[in-house]
Amino acid sequence: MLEGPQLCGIELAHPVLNGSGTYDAIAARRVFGDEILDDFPFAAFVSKTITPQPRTGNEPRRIWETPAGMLNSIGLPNKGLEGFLAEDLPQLAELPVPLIVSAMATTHEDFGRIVSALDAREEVAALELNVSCPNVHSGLIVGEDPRETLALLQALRPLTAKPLIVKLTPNVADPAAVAVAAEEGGADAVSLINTLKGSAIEPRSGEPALAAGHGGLSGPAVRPVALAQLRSVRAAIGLPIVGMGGIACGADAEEFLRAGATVVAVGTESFSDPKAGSRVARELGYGSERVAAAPVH
Amino acid sequence: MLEGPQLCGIELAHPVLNGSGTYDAIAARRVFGDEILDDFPFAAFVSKTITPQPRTGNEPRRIWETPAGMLNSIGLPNKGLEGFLAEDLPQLAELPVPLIVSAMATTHEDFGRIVSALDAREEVAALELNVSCPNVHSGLIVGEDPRETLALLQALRPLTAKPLIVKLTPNVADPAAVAVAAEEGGADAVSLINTLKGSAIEPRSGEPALAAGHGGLSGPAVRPVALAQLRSVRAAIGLPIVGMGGIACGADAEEFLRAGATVVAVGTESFSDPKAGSRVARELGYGSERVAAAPVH
Amino acid sequence: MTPVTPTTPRAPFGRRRCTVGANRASGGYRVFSLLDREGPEPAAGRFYMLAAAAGWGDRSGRPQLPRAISVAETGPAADGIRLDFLVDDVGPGTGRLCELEPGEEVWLTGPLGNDFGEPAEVAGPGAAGAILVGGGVGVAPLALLRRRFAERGVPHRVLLGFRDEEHSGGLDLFCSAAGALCPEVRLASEDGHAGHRGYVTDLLGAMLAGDDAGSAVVYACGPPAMLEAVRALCADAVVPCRLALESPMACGYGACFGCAVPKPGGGYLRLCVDGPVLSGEQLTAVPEAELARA
Amino acid sequence: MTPVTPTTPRAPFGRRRCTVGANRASGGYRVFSLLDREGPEPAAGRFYMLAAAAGWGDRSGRPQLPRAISVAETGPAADGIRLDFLVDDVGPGTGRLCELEPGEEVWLTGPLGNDFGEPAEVAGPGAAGAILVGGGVGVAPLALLRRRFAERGVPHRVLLGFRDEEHSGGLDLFCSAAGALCPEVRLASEDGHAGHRGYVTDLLGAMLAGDDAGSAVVYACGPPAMLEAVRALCADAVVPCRLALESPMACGYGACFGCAVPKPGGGYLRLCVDGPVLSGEQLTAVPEAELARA
Ligand SMILES: Cc1cc2nc3c(=O)[nH]c(=O)nc-3n(C[C@H](O)[C@H](O)[C@H](O)COP(=O)(O)OP(=O)(O)OC[C@H]3O[C@@H](n4cnc5c(N)ncnc54)[C@H](O)[C@@H]3O)c2cc1C
Ligand SMILES: Cc1cc2nc3c(=O)[nH]c(=O)nc-3n(C[C@H](O)[C@H](O)[C@H](O)COP(=O)(O)OP(=O)(O)OC[C@H]3O[C@@H](n4cnc5c(N)ncnc54)[C@H](O)[C@@H]3O)c2cc1C
Ligand SMILES: Cc1cc2nc3c(=O)[nH]c(=O)nc-3n(C[C@H](O)[C@H](O)[C@H](O)COP(=O)(O)O)c2cc1C
Ligand SMILES: Cc1cc2nc3c(=O)[nH]c(=O)nc-3n(C[C@H](O)[C@H](O)[C@H](O)COP(=O)(O)O)c2cc1C
Ligand code: FES
Ligand code: FES
Repeated sequence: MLEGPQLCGIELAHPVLNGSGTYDAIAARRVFGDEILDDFPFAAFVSKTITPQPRTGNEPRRIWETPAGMLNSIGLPNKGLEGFLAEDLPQLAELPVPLIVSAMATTHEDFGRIVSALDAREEVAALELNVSCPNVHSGLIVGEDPRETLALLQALRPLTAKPLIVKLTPNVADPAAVAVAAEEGGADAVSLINTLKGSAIEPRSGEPALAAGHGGLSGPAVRPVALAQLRSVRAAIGLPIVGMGGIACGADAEEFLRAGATVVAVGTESFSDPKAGSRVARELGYGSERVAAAPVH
Repeated sequence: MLEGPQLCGIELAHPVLNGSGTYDAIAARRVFGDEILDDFPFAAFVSKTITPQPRTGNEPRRIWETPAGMLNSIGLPNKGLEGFLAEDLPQLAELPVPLIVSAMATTHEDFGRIVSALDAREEVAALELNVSCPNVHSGLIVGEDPRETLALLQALRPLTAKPLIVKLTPNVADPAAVAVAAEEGGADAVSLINTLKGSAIEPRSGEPALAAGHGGLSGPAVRPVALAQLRSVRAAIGLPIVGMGGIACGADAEEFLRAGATVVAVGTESFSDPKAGSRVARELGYGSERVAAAPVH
Repeated sequence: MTPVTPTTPRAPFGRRRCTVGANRASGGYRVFSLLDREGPEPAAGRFYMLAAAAGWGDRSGRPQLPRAISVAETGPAADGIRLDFLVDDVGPGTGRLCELEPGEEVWLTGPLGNDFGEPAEVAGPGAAGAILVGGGVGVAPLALLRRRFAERGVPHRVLLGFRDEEHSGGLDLFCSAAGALCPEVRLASEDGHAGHRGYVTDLLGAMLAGDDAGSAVVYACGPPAMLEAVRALCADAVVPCRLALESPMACGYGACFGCAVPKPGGGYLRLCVDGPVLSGEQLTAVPEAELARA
Repeated sequence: MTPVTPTTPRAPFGRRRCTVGANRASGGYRVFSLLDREGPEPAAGRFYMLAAAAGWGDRSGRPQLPRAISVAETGPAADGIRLDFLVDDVGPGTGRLCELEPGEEVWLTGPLGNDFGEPAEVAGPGAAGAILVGGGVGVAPLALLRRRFAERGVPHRVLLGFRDEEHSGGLDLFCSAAGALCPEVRLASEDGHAGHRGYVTDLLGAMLAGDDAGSAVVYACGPPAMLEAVRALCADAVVPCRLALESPMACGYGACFGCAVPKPGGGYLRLCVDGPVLSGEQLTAVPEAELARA
C-alpha cells in the first residue's frame, strides 16, 4: 500500500479527487446513507462551483451523450455564497476528507467577497478558482487571457493564506501561458482540464440538442486533449497540478501522473460508478495491494 | 435521389469530400485498382497538404488509438511542390472528380509560390490553405491569429482566381474571429475542423506514445467540438463551409449540414471503411434512395 | 442533514454486478431479470441505473453512460432478489439492454429515487383507493404498484393504453399466475387493437367524471403527453395524482444535475433525487419529452 | 501511374462483411476462420484489416480502428474461400477477435500488402530453396508459405521459436492432415518446453554456418528482436532474406501514413503498401516493437 501525496500542504490518503460539479456529496449521502462517510471515494472533496448570488441553472435539456463522452450545460446551479455557507458548508464539513471550495464571479470585487468569506471558515482547506467565466468589465473570459488571469490572482491573493487552485479552461490556443500567469499571480496550484466547448444536433428536430445551444464536453473522449495540455502546462510551471479529463480507471490516471500531474480528479466516470474515485485509487495501488489497472467496464 | 450541391461554383455529385491527408487516391488505386475510379467515394478530392520543399514526415510512432478516436503526428510527408506537380498531379487529374489541393508554407513568399504554381494548372479546381503552421517571421501560428490569417489572405488572394478555402485550426478560443479574418481577406470558403492537439502516454514506458510527444486528435470523439465551432463560425460568416470532424455515418453528416455546413468531409472513418465517403453520401440520400442513416458499424 | 425525501430503503453505496436471469419478449418490448444479491426490495416507482458489464458501447462511442430503468416486478430469488425490467428499444442503450443474454452481467446502481406512495400517504387517511394509469412502456412501474396494492388490499383500478400493437407490451405483468389479465385492468389503444379505441385518458376522464372516482388517488406513468393530460384531468377534478416522469439522467443519484424538471415557483427539481414520482402540484405542466420515443 | 509493387491479385474495393466459421484454441493463441465470398486467394505474407461488425469497442472507446492480421491459411469453401487467422490476444482489438463466435460478422478489407515471393523471384533462378523462420504469433504467414512451397516443390526447411508454452501456438498449422508435425519443421523454445532450448535464431545461425544453407532464401516473421537477428545473420552470411514486419496501422491501404518504417537512405516506407514483407537490404535495422507484445 502506497503513501498518499500532498497537495499544497494538504495531506491526502491517495491522489484521487473529484472534479468540481460532478459529485454532490450531500445528495449522495441522502441517496446512499452514511455508508459514503466510511468509504468516501475521494481524498479531498471539491465542491460544485459557487457564485455570489444563487443560480437555478440552465433550462433543460442539459446533458447529451456523445462518442465516449457527454455534453453538459448545467449552468452552475448553486445556493449562492450565503446559502452555501449557511446550508451546505456545515454538511460538507462532516465529510471525512479535506474540503476544497470552487468559486466563480464576474468581477474582482465579487470574487474577493467569496474568497474572504471562505478564508474565514476553517472547514475550508483550499479554494479552486473557476475562471471559465467573463470579466463583466473587460468582457473577456478570464481563463482565456493571461493578463486577466494575472490581474484576478493579484486581486485575490492578498485576501487569503489558503491555497488557491486555478482551474484552467482548455478552450485556448496556449493553456501554458495562462498557467504561467496564474503562477505569477501567486496561485498555489492549477487544475485542468475543464470541459471542452462542444455541441450536438438532435437528430429529429435538427436543432441543438442542448437548450443552451452548446455545452461542455467531458469523458474519455477528451483525455488526449487533457494530457496534451497537462504536458505543456507541466513544462511551463513548477506548481502542483490537479490533472483531469476522461479518467475512468487507474491506467488512465497513471497517464496523468506520468505526464506530470501531482494528483488527479475523476468527474464523468463517477456518474457510471459512484465509487469510481476509490476504484481508480485502488487501481493505482492505494488502499489495497496494487491491482492490474485495467478498465473495469 | 437528391441533386448535388455547389462549393464555390464547383458542381458536386453529393456533399461528401475527404479530409486532407486522410486518403491517398494514388495509393488506393495501386491497392484496389481502377475500380476506385468507377466508384470514387468523394464528390471532390482534397490532396494531402503539400509544402514548398519535400518532407519525409515525422519519426514513428505516428499514430495511437484513443477513446472513439485517434492521434496522429504524421508530419506532412510530401514530395514538395515540384514533385507534386511532376508526379502526383497528373495521376490525381485522372480522378473522376474535381481536385482541391491543400497547401502549407511558413512564409508569404513560399505560400505565394505554391498558389501561383497551382493557379497555372487547370487540373486544380480549388486550393485549401492549411494555416495550422507558424509564420517563421512572427513565430505565431497563422490559424491561431486573426491578423496573421488576414495578412496571409491579403498576400495570396491576388495570386489566383481559383477558390481559396481556409482550413481552420480548432485549437483556439475563438475560431469565428479567424474565420471572419479569412472572409475579410477574400477567402471563398472555410473548412473545419483540423485535428485537436492531443497526447497519450504509452502504458509500459510511461513516455509519450507518439515520438513527436503530441499529435492531432480526430475521429468521433471530436465531433461535438467540431459542431460547436461550426455553429459559431456559421453565425459569424456568410462563406460556404466544409464541415468535418468525426463524421462516421449519414446521421453524423446530417448534424453538420443542419448546423450550417455547405458540404462535409470524412477523414478518419475512411481508415475503417475505404468507401466511407460513398456510404455517408448514400445515407444522406445521394446516389440511391435515402436509407436510414444509422451507423453501419 | 436536510430532511430526507422518502427514498428508503437506501441503495447500497456504489454499483454492483448482477447476473441476467432471463430475457423474454413482452409484446413489442422485452422483459429481463437480474439477480440482485445485495439490494433491498424496491418499492414501486423506484428505478435503477443499468449498464451491460461487457459490450456497453461500440465504434459509435455510445452508450457511454448507464441508463435509468424502473423496476417492473420483483420477488425472492435463490440468493437475493429478482428484479424484472420492461424495456423499449429506442436507442443504443435500451437496444443493448434488450439483447442481454442469460448469464451476462450488468452493472446496477439502486434502487434510486422515490416511490409512488400509498393513497393514505399521499392524500391522508381519507383516501379510498387508487386509479393506476399507464401508457406504453410506462406501464412498467405500475405492474409492481398494482401487485402491492392487491396484496395490501388497497382498492384499485388499472387503465393501460398503447399506441399500437408494436408499441404495446408488459400486459403479461398484469396477468394472474393463470395468465388471465387481472379483472381490474381496462385497456385502450389508439389503433383499437385492444380495448377502447383511443386514449387511455379517455377512460380516466370518464372515470373521474363518474362519481365513482370518489376520493381516489391517481398514479400514472407514460409518455409526457399522456402524463400532462392526466395531470390536467386530475387538477380539474381536484383528485390528487402521482406522476412518474422521465428526464435525461447521467448518474441517477444527484451528481450531474442533468435531470432538471422546472418547478412551478421557478427553479428546478432534480428528478433522480426529488422524483421520479412527482405530485401534480409539483408541476405547472409535464415537460415535453426529453427522451422522445422513436 | 507509378510502378505497381507486386500486390496482385488486387483486393476488392472497400470493406466487406464476412461470417465467422470457426474459432478454436491453438496453444496460447486462437485460430478463427472467415468465409470470404468476394476476395481472391491470398498469397502468403499478405494481410487483412479486420473489425468485428458488432461490439467493436466499449465504454473505453477502443478498439476504434480495424486491426491488421496476416492470413495463416486459406482454402476453398462452399461459396467462396476460407481464411484462417492466428491471433494473439494482446489488447482490446485482438482480444475481441479472439472471442469471435461462429456466425458473427466481421468487416474485412484485403488482401493487402505484398507477399513473400518465391526464391526465384527474390534471388533469381539460381536460388535453391527456402528457410522459413518464425517466432511467436509470427508463425502465422509462414504456415501458408510452407504449404505453398510444399505444393510447388520448393525445397524448404522451417524453424519455429516460442518464448514459452503460454506464448506458443499455431503449430497445428504446420501439421499434416494426420496431425503429425511436418518433418521439415524444427522447434526452439526459450523455456525448453519444446525442441531446442534457446532462440530459433540459434538454429538459423547453425544452419547458415553449415554449408548446407547453399543458395537458400530466408523467410522470416516474428518479434522485432528475432527479425533483427535474422536480418543480421543473413547479412553476414550474404543470404537474401524476406522479413514480414509489423507497424501500427490505421488503414492498411496507404491512406493514413501511420505505418512508416525508416529506409536506409533516409525517409520512410509505408509498410502497408511497400510491405509488410521487406528484403534485408531495405532496412538498416528492424525497428523496435511498435506493437510490443504484452
Ligand atoms: C426514472 C426513469 C425510469 C425509466 N424507466 C424506463 C423503463 O422502465 N423502460 C424503458 O424502456 N425506459 C425507461 N426509461 C427511459 C430510458 O432511460 C431511456 O429510453 C433511455 O435512457 C434511452 O437511451 P438509449 O441509449 O436507448 O436511447 P438514446 O438515443 O440515448 O435516447 C433515446 C432518445 O433520447 C434522445 N437522446 C438522448 N441522447 C441522445 C444522443 N446522444 N443521440 C441521439 N439521441 C439522444 C433522443 O431524443 C432519442 O430519441 C426511464 C427513464 C427514467 C428517467
Ligand atoms: C501486417 C501486420 C500483420 C499482423 N498479423 C498478425 C497476426 O497474424 N496475428 C496477430 O495476433 N497479430 C498480428 N499483427 C499485430 C496486430 O495487428 C496487433 O497486435 C494489434 O493491432 C493490436 O491491437 P490490440 O487492440 O489488440 O492491442 P493494442 O492495445 O492496440 O496494441 C497492443 C500493443 O500496441 C501498443 N498500443 C497501440 N495503441 C495503443 C493504445 N491506444 N493504448 C495502449 N497500447 C497501445 C501497446 O504497446 C500495446 O502493448 C499484425 C500486424 C501487422 C501490421
Ligand atoms: C455535469 C458536469 C458538471 C460540471 N460542473 C463543473 C463546475 O461546476 N465547476 C467546474 O470547475 N467544473 C465543472 N465540470 C468540469 C469537471 O470538473 C471536469 O473538469 C471535466 O468534466 C473533465 O473531467 P471528466 O472528463 O473526468 O469529467 C463539470 C463537468 C460535468 C460533466
Ligand atoms: C492521419 C491524418 C492525417 C491528416 N493530414 C492532414 C493534412 O495533411 N492536412 C490537413 O489539412 N488536415 C489533415 N488531417 C486532418 C483531417 O483532414 C481532418 O481535418 C480531421 O482528421 C478531422 O476529421 P475526421 O475526424 O473525420 O478525421 C489529417 C488527419 C489524420 C487523421
Ligand atoms: S441524473 Fe444526475 S443529478 Fe439527476
Ligand atoms: S496503415 Fe495507413 S498508410 Fe499504412
